[in-house]
Amino acid sequence: MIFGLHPLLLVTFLPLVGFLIILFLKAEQKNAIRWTALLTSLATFGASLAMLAQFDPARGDLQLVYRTSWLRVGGISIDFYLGVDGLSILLVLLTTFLTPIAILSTWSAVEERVKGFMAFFLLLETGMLGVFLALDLVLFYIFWEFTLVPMYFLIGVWGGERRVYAAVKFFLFTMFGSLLMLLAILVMGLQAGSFAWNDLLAQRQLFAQTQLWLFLAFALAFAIKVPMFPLHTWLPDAHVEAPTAGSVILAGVLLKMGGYGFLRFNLPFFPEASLQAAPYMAVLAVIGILYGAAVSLMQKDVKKLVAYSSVSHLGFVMLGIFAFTQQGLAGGVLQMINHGLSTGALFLIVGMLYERRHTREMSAYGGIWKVMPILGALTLIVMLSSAGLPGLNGFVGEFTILLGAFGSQVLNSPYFAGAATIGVILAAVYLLVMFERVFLGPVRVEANLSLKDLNAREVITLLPVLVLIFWIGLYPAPFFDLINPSVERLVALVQSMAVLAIH
Amino acid sequence: MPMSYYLILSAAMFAIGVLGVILRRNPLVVFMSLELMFNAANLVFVAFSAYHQILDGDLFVFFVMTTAAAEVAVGLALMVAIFRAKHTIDLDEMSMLKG
Amino acid sequence: MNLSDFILTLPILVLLAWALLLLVVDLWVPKGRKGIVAALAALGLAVTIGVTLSQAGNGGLAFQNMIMADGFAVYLNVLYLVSGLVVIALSHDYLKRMNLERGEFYPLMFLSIAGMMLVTQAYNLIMVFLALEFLSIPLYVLAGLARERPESEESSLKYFLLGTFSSAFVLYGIALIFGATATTGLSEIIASVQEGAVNLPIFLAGAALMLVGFAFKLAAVPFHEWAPDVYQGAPTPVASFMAVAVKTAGVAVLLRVFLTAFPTLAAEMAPLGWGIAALTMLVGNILAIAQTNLKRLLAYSSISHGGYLLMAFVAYGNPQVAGQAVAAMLFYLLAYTLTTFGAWAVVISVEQADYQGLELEDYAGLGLKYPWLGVAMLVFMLSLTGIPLTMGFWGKLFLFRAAVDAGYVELALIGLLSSLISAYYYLRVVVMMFMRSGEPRIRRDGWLSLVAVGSALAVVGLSLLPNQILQMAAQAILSLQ
Amino acid sequence: MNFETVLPLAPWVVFFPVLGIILNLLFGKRLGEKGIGVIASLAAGLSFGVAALLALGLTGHPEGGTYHLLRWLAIGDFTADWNFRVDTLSVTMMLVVAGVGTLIHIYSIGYMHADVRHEGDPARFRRFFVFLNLFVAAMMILVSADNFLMLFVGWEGVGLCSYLLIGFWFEKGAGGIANAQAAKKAFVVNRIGDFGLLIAIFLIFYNFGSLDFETVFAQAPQVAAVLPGVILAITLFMLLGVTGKSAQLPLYVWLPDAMAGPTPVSALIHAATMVTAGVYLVARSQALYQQIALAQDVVMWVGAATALFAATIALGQYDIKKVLAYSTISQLGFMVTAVGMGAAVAGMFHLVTHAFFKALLFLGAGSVILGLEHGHEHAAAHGSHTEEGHHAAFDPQDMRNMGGLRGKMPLTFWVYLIGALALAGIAPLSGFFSKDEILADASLHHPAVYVVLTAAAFLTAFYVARQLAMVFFGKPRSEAAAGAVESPPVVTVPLVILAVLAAVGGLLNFPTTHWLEKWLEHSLYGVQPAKFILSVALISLAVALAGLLVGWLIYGRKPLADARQPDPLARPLNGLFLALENKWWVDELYQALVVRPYLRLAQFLAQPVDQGVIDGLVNGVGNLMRATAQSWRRIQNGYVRSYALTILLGVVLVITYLVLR
Amino acid sequence: MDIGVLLVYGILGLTVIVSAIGLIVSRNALYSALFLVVNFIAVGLLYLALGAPFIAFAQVTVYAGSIMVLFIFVIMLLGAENLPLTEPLRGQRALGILLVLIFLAEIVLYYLLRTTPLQAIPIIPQTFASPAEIGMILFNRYLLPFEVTAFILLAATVGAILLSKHEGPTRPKPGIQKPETPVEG
Repeated sequence: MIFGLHPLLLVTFLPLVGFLIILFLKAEQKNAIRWTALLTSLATFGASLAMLAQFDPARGDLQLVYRTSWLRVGGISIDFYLGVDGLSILLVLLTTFLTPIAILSTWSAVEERVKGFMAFFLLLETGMLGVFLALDLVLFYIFWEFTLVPMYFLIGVWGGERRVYAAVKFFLFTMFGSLLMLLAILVMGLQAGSFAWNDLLAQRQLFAQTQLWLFLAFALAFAIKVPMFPLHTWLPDAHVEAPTAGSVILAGVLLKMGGYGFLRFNLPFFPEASLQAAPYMAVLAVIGILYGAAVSLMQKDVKKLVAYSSVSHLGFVMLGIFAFTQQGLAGGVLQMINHGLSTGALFLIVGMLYERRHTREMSAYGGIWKVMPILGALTLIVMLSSAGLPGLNGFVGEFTILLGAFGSQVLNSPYFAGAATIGVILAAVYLLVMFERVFLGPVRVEANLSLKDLNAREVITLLPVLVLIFWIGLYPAPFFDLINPSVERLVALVQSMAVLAIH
Repeated sequence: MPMSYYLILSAAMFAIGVLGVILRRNPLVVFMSLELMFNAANLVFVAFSAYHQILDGDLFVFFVMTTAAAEVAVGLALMVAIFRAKHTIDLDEMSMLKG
Repeated sequence: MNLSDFILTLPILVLLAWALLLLVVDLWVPKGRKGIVAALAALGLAVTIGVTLSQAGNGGLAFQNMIMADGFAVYLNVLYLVSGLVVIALSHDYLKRMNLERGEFYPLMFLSIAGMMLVTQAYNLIMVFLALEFLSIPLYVLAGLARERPESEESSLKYFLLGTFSSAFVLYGIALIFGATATTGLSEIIASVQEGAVNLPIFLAGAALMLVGFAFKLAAVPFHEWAPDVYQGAPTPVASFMAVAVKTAGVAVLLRVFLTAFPTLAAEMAPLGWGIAALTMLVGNILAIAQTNLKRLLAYSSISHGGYLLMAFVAYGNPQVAGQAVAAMLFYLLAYTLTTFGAWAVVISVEQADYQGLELEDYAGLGLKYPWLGVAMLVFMLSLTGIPLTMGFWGKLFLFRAAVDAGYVELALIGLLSSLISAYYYLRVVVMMFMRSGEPRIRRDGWLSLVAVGSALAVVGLSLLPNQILQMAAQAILSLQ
Repeated sequence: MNFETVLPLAPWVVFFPVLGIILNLLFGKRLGEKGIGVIASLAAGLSFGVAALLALGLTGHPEGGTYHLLRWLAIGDFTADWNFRVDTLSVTMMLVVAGVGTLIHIYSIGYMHADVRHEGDPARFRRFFVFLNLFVAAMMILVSADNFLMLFVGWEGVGLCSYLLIGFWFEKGAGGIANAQAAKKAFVVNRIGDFGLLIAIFLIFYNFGSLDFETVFAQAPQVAAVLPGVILAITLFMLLGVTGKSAQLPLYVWLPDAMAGPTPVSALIHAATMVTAGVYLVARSQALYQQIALAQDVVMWVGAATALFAATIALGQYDIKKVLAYSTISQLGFMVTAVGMGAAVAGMFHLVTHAFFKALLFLGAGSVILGLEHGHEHAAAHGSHTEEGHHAAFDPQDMRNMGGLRGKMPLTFWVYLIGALALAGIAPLSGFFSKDEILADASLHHPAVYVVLTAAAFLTAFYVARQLAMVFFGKPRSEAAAGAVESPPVVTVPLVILAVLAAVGGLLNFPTTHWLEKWLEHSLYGVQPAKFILSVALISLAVALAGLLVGWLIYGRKPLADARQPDPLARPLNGLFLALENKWWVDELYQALVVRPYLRLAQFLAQPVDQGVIDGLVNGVGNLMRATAQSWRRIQNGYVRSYALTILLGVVLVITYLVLR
Repeated sequence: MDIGVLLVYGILGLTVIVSAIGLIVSRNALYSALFLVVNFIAVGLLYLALGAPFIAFAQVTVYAGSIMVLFIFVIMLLGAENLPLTEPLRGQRALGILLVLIFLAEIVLYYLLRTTPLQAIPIIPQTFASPAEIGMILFNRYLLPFEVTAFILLAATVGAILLSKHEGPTRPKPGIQKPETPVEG
């Protein structure tokens, strides 16, 4: 209990308090609004740390469970049911961690309609936290679907040139997947007489016959969100048009909802179907890795490049998940965090450049390291983290994933991991090309000569991310300690099914 | 007479009424076709009333006639109003709203 | 005929009496002060609501089994009466603005509402037919209220002709049912079915033709084509009334007749309902994509919502599911009523005295300039799409739940996909309001704003406690089964 | 010294450089160049001190040990600790890295002082030393690793430093971008090698259940007996890593370009230490390689082929550093051959001596370049235009612009001469002994390799002679050369120290004492006692002298008259020389075979596939919906009769259903 | 059944059909109205045959009488406008006829094939459907419908007034001519 409130409730709904306060502020009080949003999100981060303190990492089960009946439909209860375990706790922390950073990044970038922006941002935070914490499937769906709205506005109102196109595409594309998921949720809930996660898990043999379809319905929703090749085309558009903070959250957190969904629902609920689908998912993941890397190399717009790099990076996550080994799964979870940090930071950096030059075309830059040494150095670190350089976070995730996938009995072939490892080379190619075009070489454009280096606020925005990048890279053990017990359970769960399937 | 005589006869009336609605451009004629359809239904009522030896069918017809009268009042008033506004009652002229 | 007959029909009687009162009073109220009539009308509806609610719990058949007073009727009657209240709020300023103030407006609306109440309570096919006519005839007139507008006249005539056309099918259907069962009383029909003294094929044909007629009232595809034209041409508050109340009445009569009298035909009706529901959802939503006129857009939207409702109707034959399905429909009707009236209130706010301001472009920048109105409209659009934290979400969830529960997963899938299509055009409205800049003009009117903001708050607020409403709906349908 | 007491010091070989980085980052700006240089050099020096202490500790406890620092990763059955392996092999590498590294740090204080001013950004002085310290740290992680994962961490870490330092002057080079591109090329090519190493690591984990050296090597014979194919795969994938890091065929192409980095970098990273990591890896993994003869043969032939191939290219280069770069590749080929043959001690021996003399040569070349830059600036300051034209076109690294520096820079000349002769393999300099050991081993077991290596040795001597002649003899061929002056002591003192080491380094494994062999046999697998074969030694000396002599005959006797005169070999060898000059067009070949196809593929995926097909499908669905809506709209034509018809259609359908039911 | 009765029924049926067809094919609305009257009368005769004299008379008086008079009155008022016979809607005529034929065919087929055979209509007693009996039922069982009908008529009346009443001074709308002569509904 924190202030007499359940910690998960506090974490989930604290942003709403800020939202309400902002509603009562005048639109002209921009700074008050900004500070409210920042402080609320920091308080939420604090609350999530308090949650972490109460979390017992040695246990792999759901903890800090909060459950209260909400409504009953035809004898089936829909509960307000929250809980956290090793699969979700890091994602919750990532969310509460990135939100204040994203808000801080808007300080001077968003000048118009600050009130609406911050209001939507805090709403979005609540939605995302709810997704990671909800254990009732209907409640999960509510949070899941609800996150679309604030993000839609963040892109559509505060976005770039083609923002409307991008926002609508984002909304419809992701909604398409989630609708099928809703159908699957209904089918399952009605069959099992409950929408609660653990009830469904306990009765999963009920879906043994239909599980392939159910798996596909869930998988579609999550694969779109991840996004997996070939369902990824909403992502570059959304990223390019979204405002910086939106991109940070989109890449940092929203995409993780897909990977998390696979872990939380697909794998435990439909183990046989998951095992059956694993090779196909792995093929898509590997294609995504290589394809994302290749396409990203050809982009002229930095943001688009980073967006396609997400396709590649999240391919690793999916490969790890569908390797069904502890290393793969744990690496997958960690890689989600890693991607959130490094890609989030890359978007912050792009935003900082954009704020100065109002273009994202790489040809407009070149030699920026010389005029902005601090930014250059920070970008270098982030870029290397994204490229998976040992000593930085990206490597830890990629290595464990590849290690896990390489000997996966489910995939039963080292070629998946082998091909994915080529992605490590290609990642170096596109990231170095990006770094070269923007930061290296001589300063070619007159306007770039007078660029000011980062100010203190911008450095403070990036610094926490960098600290984590180094922390995870240099000493990842504590993070894995949080993840491992839950992953162990998950693997045991799936493997018991696999054994059954063989016999 | 066999029941099917009435049924088929009424069906034919009904069908012709439908055809009138579909083909005629004069709303008055369309309206008359509608009355024809109502009558077809009435015939079924009366026939079945006799068939079952129950009066409810006949009463139904009575109410139908009354409501038909009400409809005629409204319908004709409407047509008159339209004619005064547009100086035509060509139904096909009434196709501004579409799409 | 005895006292209990009158007590059970008291709400209708009060309403009819009040309609007569209004007709008379209107003669004494000078042209500029029609507000008095409106207020009086509102009072009448409020009184009737009170009377209706006082009857909750005591019910039964009246007038020789002609009419049924039960929870189902109370629930829906309140919905009609509230709709009436809302329409008064919507039309008071509108009529003045459009120079349409007629003394007969409110009485006619009252009569139509009385028809709806009757159709909801009807327990004999004769009552069904008469009540349908009763609710329709005032609407034919109200649609043509703006006589100087050719569109209004056109919509009135179209509605009249097609309405009568569909009535003929209903009538023919009733005639066949009478022929098959030798009765028109709902309970007698089912009794004679159970006795086996029924010519089933003719019975079935009659039921199918009645379904066609009801589908017309619901504006279900392919019997829907009147709706967009009529909504567009009719004065906007009337259109909103039709979109909400007539559809509700259509659902009511459909449920009443089919659940009470034709439960044995469920197996045969299900494929028909399936097809109509699927077509309605798809066609309604797809055609809405192409609309730029807000009234038409909402019309197609309301068509598609009829489809969602029918989806649960398909499940009515499954006794395990029927209760849930109908409760879901009742819940949805409430959600739909709140949401749709809110949306129409916004449309009326933006509509100009010269009938301009109905195009999508006229909404450009609305949300930015008038945030309250914009956010309210946003809530309505989200609710119509079925995004969580709105009543629309729960409504759809319950409907889809019912369909899935009854085994119509494919239908639910079609429904979900058509929701996706609908998201596109609802989002277009949102895009216009918040993502394009423009100089929108609105009519500032307290009642309109009240309806818009109040509905929005209700749509969001009630969504947090859906349980209460759902239980209410579940209570309401106990007597139907 | 007691081994147990010094063992806990092991992590400090990494921590000292890291400390240097932190201090320089925090206070460097205030300390000025001197302070920065001192801190960084001190960090490397202390690291060397620790390595020396560890070495002393090992004398009494030569089997070594590991120091557990922390558990780095633990997931399921996979654990990876950060342990420091202290044994004779790793400490040898530490001594080389830190020793040569310290000298180069000190040298860099002087060199970079001049360089940052010449390139026009003095603020970058600090950055250089931070990178240099980072390199030492990463290299130490690499050589001290106790398992393949930590080795990989260091492996990539040094790659990063290489990238950073090659691109140190990222706005310079041809078109302003060539340096950055060279850096990128180095990183990417290394990544290709790392890909191999990663796969090897995965294979090791799944076949040995661990990545710890101890566990893996102990099981190697058993696994090899059961799964020889797996060991072959592991070793060959590892070889791919080696060819990347140690610049062997076919991945050597990055090293010549890497000369874009400042000269101390070339000396430290691209000659003495980092590039030898591959040799170290193979030496360390002898337990795996010696299980499979085929793997050994492949490694050996890759090395031998590289040795000869790179030596040929060195003949046709004009850039003083490029010559040295190809020479490095060639010498690395010798080492790889050695470790491939199983003569790991010989390979390590050559690694150490090569570190001395090649560092010396590079630093000497750096001194020459400094001299030339000084001369060039001097000339430019006096306003007299050189015949090379304007400032930008002048290349202070082009040997054609040099000549006659023997008199201008005497100290540099003498130390350079020592290094060059050591490289050529002239007794009794260090290079002679180490190379001879390799040749001797080859002559015993692999005569064909022996022939190839001897040919390479001849070419080595030949291009050494060519370089000496072009740089130091004859007359100055440019004003810059004419105005060159000797470098300051901070530059020359390390040169002298290295010269001494290069001269006497042969003592380390002198044929009679075999100190190094006795030292390393505790940590190397399957060490065979080396034999000194007099005939081989004499032949190799003769070959070296012959090479020098031929070189002198062609280049020394009649020096080039001016910078534009073509190479004397160009006419007689004609097309062949053109091929040499163009490095056998390998870069172009790779461009055509790998780079351009990949770019074309990527473009194909990005445009027609991604935007066209995939996104086109997505938008196509949307457009289809809109089109459907527009076409269906026409059904709603406004005619009430038409609506009635539609209703009728519905009714007919319903009745059809009833009839057909 | 003897031939005479059959003949009567045949002629009546034929009259019904022919007059109905006449209704929808007459170019002049007035003729249509007259055809309808004929049709109503013929149907009324059938009612009589079916033992429903009250309904039959109501049919003739209410329908064929009042309602049709109203029709004819309006036709006269509006001027029997002869609309062109061309069909502006492509396919409407063909499709309409086709669908109607299918509709009819299906219904007939359905009656004849799918339906449990219906017996012949029994002999109808004289007392059946006498006005007195109808009155009894009307005011007893059918009281509520009867009242509702009254309100329907009220609604229709009010509606008709509203539609045709000449309202007070309105804003003149450009482009739309206002009728000069008010017509009371």
